[in-house]
Amino acid sequence: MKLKKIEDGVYEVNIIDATDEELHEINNTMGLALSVEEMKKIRDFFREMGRNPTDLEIHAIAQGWSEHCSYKSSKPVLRKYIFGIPSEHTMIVMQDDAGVVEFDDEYAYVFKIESHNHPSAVEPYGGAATGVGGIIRDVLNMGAKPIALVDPLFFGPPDYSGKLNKGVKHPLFLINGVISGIRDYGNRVGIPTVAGITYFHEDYINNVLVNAGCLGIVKKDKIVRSAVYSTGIKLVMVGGRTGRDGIHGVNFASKILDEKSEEERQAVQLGNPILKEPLIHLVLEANERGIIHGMKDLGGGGLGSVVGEMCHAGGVGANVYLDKVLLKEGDMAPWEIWVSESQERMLLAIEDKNLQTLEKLCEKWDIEMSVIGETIEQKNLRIFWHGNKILDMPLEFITAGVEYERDYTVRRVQEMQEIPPEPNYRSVFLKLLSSYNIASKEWVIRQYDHEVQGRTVIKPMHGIVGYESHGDAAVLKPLHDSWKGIAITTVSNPHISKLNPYLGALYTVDEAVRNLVAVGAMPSSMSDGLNFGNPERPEIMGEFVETCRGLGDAARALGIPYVSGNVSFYNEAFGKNIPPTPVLMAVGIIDDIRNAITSDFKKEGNYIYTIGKTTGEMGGSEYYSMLNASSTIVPRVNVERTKLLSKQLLSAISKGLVESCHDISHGGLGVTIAEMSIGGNLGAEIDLKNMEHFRSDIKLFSESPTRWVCEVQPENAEKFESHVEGKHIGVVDGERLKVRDGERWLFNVDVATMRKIWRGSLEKYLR
Amino acid sequence: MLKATITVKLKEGIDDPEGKSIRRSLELLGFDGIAEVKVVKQYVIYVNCNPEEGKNMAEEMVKKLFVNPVIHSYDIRVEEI
Amino acid sequence: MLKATITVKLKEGIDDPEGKSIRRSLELLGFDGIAEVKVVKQYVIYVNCNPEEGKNMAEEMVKKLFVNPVIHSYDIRVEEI
Amino acid sequence: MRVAILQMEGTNCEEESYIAFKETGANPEYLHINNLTEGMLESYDMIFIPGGFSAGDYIRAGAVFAARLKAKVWKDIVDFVESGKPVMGVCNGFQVLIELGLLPGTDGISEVPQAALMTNNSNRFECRWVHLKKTKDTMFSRDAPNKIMLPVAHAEGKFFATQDIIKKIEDNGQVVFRYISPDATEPEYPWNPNGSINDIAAIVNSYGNVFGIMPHPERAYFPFHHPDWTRNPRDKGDGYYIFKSLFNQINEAKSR
Ligand SMILES: Nc1ncnc2c1ncn2[C@@H]1O[C@H](COP(=O)(O)OP(=O)(O)O)[C@@H](O)[C@H]1O
Ligand SMILES: [Mg+2]
Repeated sequence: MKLKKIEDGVYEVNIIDATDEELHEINNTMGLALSVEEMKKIRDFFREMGRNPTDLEIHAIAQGWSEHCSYKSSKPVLRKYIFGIPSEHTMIVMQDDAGVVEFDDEYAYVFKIESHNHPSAVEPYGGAATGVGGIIRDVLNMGAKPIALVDPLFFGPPDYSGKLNKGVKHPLFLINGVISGIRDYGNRVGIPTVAGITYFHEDYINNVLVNAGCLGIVKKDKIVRSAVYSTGIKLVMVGGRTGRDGIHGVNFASKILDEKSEEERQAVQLGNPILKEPLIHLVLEANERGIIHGMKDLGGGGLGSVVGEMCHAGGVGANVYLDKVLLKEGDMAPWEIWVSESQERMLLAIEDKNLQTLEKLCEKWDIEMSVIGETIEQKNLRIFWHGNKILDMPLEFITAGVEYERDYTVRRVQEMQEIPPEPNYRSVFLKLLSSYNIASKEWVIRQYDHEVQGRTVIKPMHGIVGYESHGDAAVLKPLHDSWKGIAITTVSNPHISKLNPYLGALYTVDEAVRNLVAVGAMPSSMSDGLNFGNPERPEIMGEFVETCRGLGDAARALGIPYVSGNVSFYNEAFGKNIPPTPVLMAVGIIDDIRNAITSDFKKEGNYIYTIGKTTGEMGGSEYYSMLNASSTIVPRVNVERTKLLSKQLLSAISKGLVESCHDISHGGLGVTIAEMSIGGNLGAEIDLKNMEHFRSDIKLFSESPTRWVCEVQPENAEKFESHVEGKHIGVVDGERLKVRDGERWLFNVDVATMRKIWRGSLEKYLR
Repeated sequence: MLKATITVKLKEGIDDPEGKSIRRSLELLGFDGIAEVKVVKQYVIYVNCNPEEGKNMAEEMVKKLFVNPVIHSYDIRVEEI
Repeated sequence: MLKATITVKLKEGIDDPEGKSIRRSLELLGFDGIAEVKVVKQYVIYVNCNPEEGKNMAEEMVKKLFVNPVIHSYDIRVEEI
Repeated sequence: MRVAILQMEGTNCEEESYIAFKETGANPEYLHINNLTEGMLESYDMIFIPGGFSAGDYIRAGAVFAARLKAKVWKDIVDFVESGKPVMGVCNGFQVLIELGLLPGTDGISEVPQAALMTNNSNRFECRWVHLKKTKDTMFSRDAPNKIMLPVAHAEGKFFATQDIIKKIEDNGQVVFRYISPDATEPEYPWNPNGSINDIAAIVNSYGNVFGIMPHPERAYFPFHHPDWTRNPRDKGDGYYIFKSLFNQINEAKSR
């Protein structure tokens, strides 16, 4: 690699004369993570300019073109399926860092989900914490007050005893690290963590997935865009200082994990919630005063992507004086400053006349700020260092990036389903209750403050205090003087997506709807977190395409738009890829939170109904995986049914006809009823006779979609039945759960025993 | 009885928010001239075994529970008591 | 430059839940024969002043911030570096 | 009734607390420690220290907040307490009052802490609801029913002191609320969520005007704050009565 020193820390890189091999060498030495084709494109560009670039210029381009910043592999697919689902209420969709949707006349809600997988695999505590920190900034930079967090997590089994690849940490270490990272960050900044997923499977031993979502609320007239629309506006950095930590995070996220990843220490940070907490106050106060022209957080790609994207979006250029950036360590090179992803930083666009107000606020909250540049007419980015211009390029070239139509293949599966011998119902049922993906997640949930801010009116755990069981969605009351509520849930079904990505995606959207409807909320919008393996492998790209097609089909038919999202590729390690893991953060609206309902049984004598049709597609079910029985036939969602039944059920709930409701998911009807019993500390007598004709184990443990269990008072039964197509299957009764199919008794278990087994399974693993 | 002391700290170059925050607090309390604050944790484990086993055991513990080699450096001291 | 190391631990006889919880985790990981686990914290402060001042400063810090005498015992070590 | 809600980086329950005071009829104001100067506190009728993680709780919950208050306005705080005006700390605020030596205050204000709120026995942050029994009528509890429910959300809430101090606290009748089990028997975990000695959840100083409570009354102000509101309808959240007691008391004192 041929370099010419221009001054301390700045070099000219000879790229215009470079051979293809030399391009390869430049790419590796500089850690750019670009392809040879992309390197050639850069060479061509500078050949046309008739000069060589500085190292800073090359780093800036690499940053802008990384998968993480440019979505180069996913954009064409997302555009085809995910973007542009029409909805009346959306305000900002897939443009800025988070989606914005109308809440009421005066307010909008803002949310997004994002992944922080690679950093969490290398350093679980810091990776998870900074994941939370980053997603909070995405919501904050729209001008919104963050009011809720969610954390879908995917680990290897906690009791894994097999071999681990070099550098891979034991699931238990990762589990405790990740959960404490989220806990310590979320609790300290004072934003409640109200929902999440804790999923265990051997598929995630080499690649943990740590997704985090945040939701905020903002007055419509205070929404801030991630753009600067005029010239002469000052660019101001506030919050943390810039350091060598987090250099090359985005390139790192677009790389395959290997043994050496442990050494990529620079991509590791711990996060500083006690800087973030006052930063949130500062930004919201400045916004309240109306002095923020535009704003964006410094996340993946650092200052480089932020300045570029903000100016490009608003159609202006910028002069940036890199020596004005406040540093953690004095001897950083300009390119390091430009790409550093140090945490807790925001870039604000402020008019001159408002700088003083901002200074005052910074003083009050004890936060550092520095004016680092201003916007200019010419649509170029220019960077100065000690008075010398060391970068000058059209913004278009840096930020527009590249796109690929990657090759893909769609796997065809032979449909087959084994019929295992009929089980001992009691023991199978209890074993299911203790299986890791069904057992109580209370030990995670209670380590998170899910009530701070006083808005959480339906908590993640439902039921009599001290006896609670799982709910389907949390409900927040965002405004003090309005009864209107927001329901939040997160869903993912990799066990189904792995067998059939398209149907898995339909199922996942269906489950999001089920969960929201179960608390009485009308589904409003979703954020999609797409976690996949290496997109350069056609079969993985095929999984991605099929998943997006499914997510798109379902959401379009239901009229629920995706307003934000995130793609995490390259979840591959040691030749193993994760199964397709689309995660949805879904938001519903409930007009009056006083009509919300919970999942716990309320009163003896009440009737129990199932809503929806049970089918015998057992592929991906917890029951089959427990028995080690094979099936490739996964549940098939009929979206029209989803639409119809959720409408019926919502109308019954809003009329106060339903005492409790829980959707049927992992573990099937048996587990759903068990959870309702556990939370209400009440048994039930169930007869499966009236259900569809299947063997009893299918009736009990099938995970077919679009189903709920409802508890209804006898005096409301007739009215309820006039609203909803439901089947009466039993009554709430006594202290035991008694299940039969016609004349034949299947099992009879005491509620306390169920609770003990369900709670006991994960507790010992979580510190 | 053996006493194994495992000392764990952040590696050079890893930004330490806890240390920084404590430093800031000390400054606000009027302490001047502080160049840096670092926080170190020690796990003191009393265990019934011989020194040789103890040393190995502590190494194992470090690997499995106490240390992430990406960010931490550590030190083990074993003594008979 | 001075390096002041302030070591803070729970007094004898005071329950250490963190130590207990670590012990449980270690047992879960298959480590046997553990009699007790204790957790000790050290604050290492680098400060520009002479040893005499440094010692006083550290004492002050302990009093103002690092220690609650009801539950903690402490120890200060100052060295020039 | 002017209430100063103290803030610093990491306090994060101030908004709920503000709403609770406001709804009760008081005039709350945020007062950031960076803007706090000598002589400022005097004009308020009450000081409130909200929950959260002041300075990250990095050294010990509440330690930094207390040290900074002591450095900045210690004399004002002492005068405030001695004038008989109420001071209340919730969760992190309770920890601050302990670290300041204002609580337990068995013999007035103490130079060094007399007690500690230490790491929960479970060694976990615990966000859960607990049952409390009122054991003393004070200006902070007078209008509360004998049994209430409030949420806790802390990792360091185990009330601890030497036996002498505990004995004094008990002899002086300074315990205001104790954790109890749902059937009103002695609570085991999780009903005593942290292992507090004598199940102490809230205490008052010997003068009766400084109050610290680990559970959060401001998060139980409205009926729908309660986790079981879909099954147990209420007029008010249980935390309401604490704010109400204060408000009535101060207004009565003023009109006298
Ligand atoms: N990591 C987590 N963080 C917060 N809440 C969680 C987490 N894992 C699970 N939960 C909560 O536990 C409950 C049950 O989760 P799950 O079994 O995935 O729900 P579902 O019944 O919808 O399948 C939900 O309320 C969920 O939000
Ligand atoms: Mg559900």
